[in-house]
Amino acid sequence: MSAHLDKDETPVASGSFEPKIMAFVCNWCTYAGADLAGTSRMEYRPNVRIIKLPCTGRIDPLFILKAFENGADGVLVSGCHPGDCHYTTGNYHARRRWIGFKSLMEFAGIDMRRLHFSWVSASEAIKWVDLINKVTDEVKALGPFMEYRGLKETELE
Amino acid sequence: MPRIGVFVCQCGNNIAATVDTKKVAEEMAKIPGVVYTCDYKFMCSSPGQETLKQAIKENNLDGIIVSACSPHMHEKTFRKASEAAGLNPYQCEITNIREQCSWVHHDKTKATGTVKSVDLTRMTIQRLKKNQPLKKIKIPVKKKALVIGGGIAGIQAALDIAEGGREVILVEKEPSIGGNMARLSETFPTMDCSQCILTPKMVEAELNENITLYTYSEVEKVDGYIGNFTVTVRRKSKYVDEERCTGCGECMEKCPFKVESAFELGLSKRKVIYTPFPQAVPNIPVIDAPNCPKIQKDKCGACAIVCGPKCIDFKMEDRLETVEVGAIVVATGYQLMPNERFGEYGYGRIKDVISGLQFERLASSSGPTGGEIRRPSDGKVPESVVFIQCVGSRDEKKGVSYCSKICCMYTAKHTKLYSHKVHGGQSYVFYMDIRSGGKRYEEFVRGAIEHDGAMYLRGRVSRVYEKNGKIIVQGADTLSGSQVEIEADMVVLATAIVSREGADGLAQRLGIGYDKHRFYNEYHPKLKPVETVTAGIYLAGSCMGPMDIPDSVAQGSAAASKVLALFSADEMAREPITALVNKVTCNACWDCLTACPYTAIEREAIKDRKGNIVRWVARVNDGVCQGCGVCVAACRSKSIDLKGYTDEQVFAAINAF
Amino acid sequence: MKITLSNADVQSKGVARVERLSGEDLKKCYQCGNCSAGCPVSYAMEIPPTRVMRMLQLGKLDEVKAANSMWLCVGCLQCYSRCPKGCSVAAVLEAMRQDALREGADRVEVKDLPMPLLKKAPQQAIVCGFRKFVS
Amino acid sequence: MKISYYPGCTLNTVAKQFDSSARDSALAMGFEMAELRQWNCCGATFPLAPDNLMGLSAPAKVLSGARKEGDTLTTLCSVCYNVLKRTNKVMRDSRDKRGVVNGFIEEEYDGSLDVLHYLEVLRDRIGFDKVKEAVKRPLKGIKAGAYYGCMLLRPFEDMGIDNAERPTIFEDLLKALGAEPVEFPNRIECCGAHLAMNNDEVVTRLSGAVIDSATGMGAELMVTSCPLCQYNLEKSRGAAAGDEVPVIYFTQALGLALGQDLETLGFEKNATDVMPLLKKKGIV
Repeated sequence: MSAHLDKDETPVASGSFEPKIMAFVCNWCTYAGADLAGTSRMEYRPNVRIIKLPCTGRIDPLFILKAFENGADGVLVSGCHPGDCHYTTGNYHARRRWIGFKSLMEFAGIDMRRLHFSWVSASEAIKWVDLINKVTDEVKALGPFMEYRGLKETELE
Repeated sequence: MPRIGVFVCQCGNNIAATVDTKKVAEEMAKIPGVVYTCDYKFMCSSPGQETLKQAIKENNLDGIIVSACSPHMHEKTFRKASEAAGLNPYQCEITNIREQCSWVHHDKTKATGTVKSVDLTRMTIQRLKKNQPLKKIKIPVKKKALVIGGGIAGIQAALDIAEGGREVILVEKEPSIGGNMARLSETFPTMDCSQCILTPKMVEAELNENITLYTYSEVEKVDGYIGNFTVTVRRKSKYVDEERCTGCGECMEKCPFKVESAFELGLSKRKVIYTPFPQAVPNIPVIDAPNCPKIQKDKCGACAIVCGPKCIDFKMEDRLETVEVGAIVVATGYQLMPNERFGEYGYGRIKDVISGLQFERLASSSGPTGGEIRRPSDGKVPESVVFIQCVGSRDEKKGVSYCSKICCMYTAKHTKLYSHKVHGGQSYVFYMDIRSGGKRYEEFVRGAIEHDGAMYLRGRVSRVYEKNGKIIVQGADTLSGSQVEIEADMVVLATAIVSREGADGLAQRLGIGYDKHRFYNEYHPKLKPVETVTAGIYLAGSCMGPMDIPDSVAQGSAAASKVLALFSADEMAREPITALVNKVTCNACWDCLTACPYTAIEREAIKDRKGNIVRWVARVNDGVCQGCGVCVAACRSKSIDLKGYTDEQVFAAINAF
Repeated sequence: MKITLSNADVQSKGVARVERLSGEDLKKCYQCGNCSAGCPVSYAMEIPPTRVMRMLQLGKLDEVKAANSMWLCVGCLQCYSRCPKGCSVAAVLEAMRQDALREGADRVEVKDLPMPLLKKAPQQAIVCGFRKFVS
Repeated sequence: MKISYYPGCTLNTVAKQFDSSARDSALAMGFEMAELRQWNCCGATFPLAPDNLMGLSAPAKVLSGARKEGDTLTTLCSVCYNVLKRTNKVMRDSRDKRGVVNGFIEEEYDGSLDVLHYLEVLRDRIGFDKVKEAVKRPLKGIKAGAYYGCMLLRPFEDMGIDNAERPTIFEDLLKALGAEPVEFPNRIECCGAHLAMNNDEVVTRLSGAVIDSATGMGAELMVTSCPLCQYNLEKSRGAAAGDEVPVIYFTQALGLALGQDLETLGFEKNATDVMPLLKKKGIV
């Protein structure tokens, strides 16, 4: 369904691996922070694709697994700083869930260096830029994440 | 098969410089379900919007994507245009290829930008395929407000709402409105007499036909949501028929029993049938039941005998009254921290160690001494008075960590009042810092020092004790680096301001947040200072934290303006991004209920035809839900979804990654 | 009095050591003066308790060490008991005293102590005194 | 009832009367103070600097030994009480420090002992009302100033014997004994403590202020709970406004009221003579 524009090319074979990063961000803080990076004409690595949600509290751990299944080499979750949540406590729920989820991910064999959790406020464009660059470079160093991709294809077949 | 249109915006050169918009449009045309694509210089311009509307109509589109700037910028614009073309506005989605792509990836070959724009747009298309048409939520609004607390903040809020032409119920716990301000003598920095400026407002509140006073009453239960609250108020028995009482005062005159006056903070006594103070509004006495021999032991009854209109009823009972209102203003005010906690200052043991509020009563012309400063122990005029600031404030060990904000000012005022009333008397003030930020505040404090001769000592007092009829104050003056001992006739403690006893209980009934000091939380400390997280409930005054009169009044007016704005339309429209429960699969574990920051989740009983409850499920109250989606992720049985951000929509976007 | 302040003073390692030994965070002190107000020996101290805290905040450890304050503190804990920030000046002074004693700076010479005192005074005074004054 | 008892250094030497009057009074009140079989000095000062764990080893050793003999330990001297009670709290609450100190003393002590001052035993285990019933020779008409000093009360969160600013335990006992307690301002102020060693000026001033403060409120007798307070007050008495106020231990007052022999009470060992007062009041 999503076979477009060099998508099926095996990244390693091309020699210069460019990781794909999926970012789940909240609408109020991090999305606005990323917008600010744009309006300030900052530059960062192009590997990230953002999915906007109202709040990090909306993030279902399955989203992250699905992202890996669909070819993400790294996943980033970012929302408002603790205490600044637009919905008062949504990000606390996200954080609590995250702590439990992390050990499950480790159990599932996912290298925790592929998963990042951060707080980026609407004014922290620089932090957003640094974060994307850092995550991209780290995941790049780890190489492609292939284990879950097979899972998806067999499932589709 | 859906019929989707994709409009790629060049944004002049803003997008086109690094993204090949034509290529993006071409690539999108290949996706099944996409029946129309184009790229255009300025989609948000009038001709751009016309193009969009025309394309929707001509191609019979059932969903559109605009790949342009951030949705925070123009989502509303394009949704409105879609609606004008007959499309459900929630079938219009924005892909952000400017802030997230062209502006942050400066590759002039356009390769990077084009690939990313294609990816992002593709993800949005797949998401759009799962969209459902949504309708704005309309909520009817009852145009009547409830104000809890009849202090100056509550009175102001009630008056402003009433003057805006809306009905208000003002609930006050005590027999009279007026709050703590009614206790004050003069007010800083202008030295107006507090009663002189407050009493007219109290009377105005009583006479305004839009305001109904519920004095001696408390809020017991709050149900419902913005525009539609049902509030149960306990109207405590006054034992006096309010309708018939003329306020002649004969009963109070004849009552033979006296107890300590709470209003006068123990400085004088009042009758058992009483009004808290002479200017009380309403001017209707109440019987203090626990102390009344007639009610307790069926002895006396003098008041009933002398009452002309025969309005005393010893058998009267509390009534519960239910009122329906559209908005609530909470203005429950503050109280002082119990001074007994600071044993070193001798409060409660040494009679002439008093609180700042007690000093207000001594200085007030309607107070127990008629405005003469006399010490409680023997009525002597004190020749030297020591004022101790920060008693409990800024004291994280035995008191509270915060600054009580108003004490610097009222202590300066006290020294002024004292010097005006007692010639030759000397006041001493122990302070840590003087916080006099406010219009004409600093000048006021300097005036106390320079014109009225208050001796300010920078330091704290360690101990206060009695010796030979004098009060010995043992302190330090850190500026000279010495210990200081003062023989005083009276000591006044500027005690910390704390939240009202029971503030937490009321907050729980209202479903609003409070901090660890039980002060109520505003929605946003800067931008939404009088709102709470519960829509339709507003705050005013020192129930939020220590506040002086000007601030409390400003907040009362601010809360009132919020209420009036809410009441300006018959219905309130809200974004339809709310959660929805699948009643078939919900197994009533209530994880959603505990997770929800807004108490938007309710328990709903599923009944059979005979009306027996078969089982329980969760239900989302659209009037309260803010659409954060925390409940969705918390639900283990996957029985809740968030409209506009459904699992299906999100997964579709991920799958298109 | 004039003092010169440098980064080395404000970030003084010596003061950091006192903080470590005493377990007190000197930055917490906001100079309210309650310790000096209630201290029974403050009157005799060359640098009273409040000012001890301030001097240490400024990194002026040597000045405080040279003063008699730490030798006069009886450890009655009135300062701690009433400190709104929960600081113990007594602990800070004890830490400094310990430091001095570890360097061998005895405050009293045992041989100089008068005989009547040794005979009549309670042992606890002597034990306690040795621990506070002798390395 | 038997309660383990830690006398400490001074009670076996210059404060023997404190010890003997307490033991006899205990018997009269129906409990026995069983002196620990083996004990050492507590160090006479609780190390204020929290890193100084060496200072905890001596009191920890005492506690560890006492635990083997029972679950409660009582003391008379306020300083011993302060040191033992605070050390006990450290051993109970801080796992790290417990490990290090136990390593020093080669024991496995966990802080499970109840450390009580004799006053607490009377109040909480016996009851002041029982004490009142047992009084045979009420101290009628004596205005007595109870001097707490520092170590009995502070720091409040560790000691918890009574309100640190407004204690009443001492006055309550004196009331039970038939005396009229005089609450005076300086009852919780320091006497000068160990400065007795090298600074007479400070001690005289502080102790003098304590006596002045008490006699100013009409006290005819001072009652103490610590040999060092006792020493300092007695020594400084002359400096205070020429007063002849006698100073006694609270257990002497207790024993007197319980009707014990004057010899056991050891008034002659005190530096101040209480007898004229007792005679004047018709108590002996």
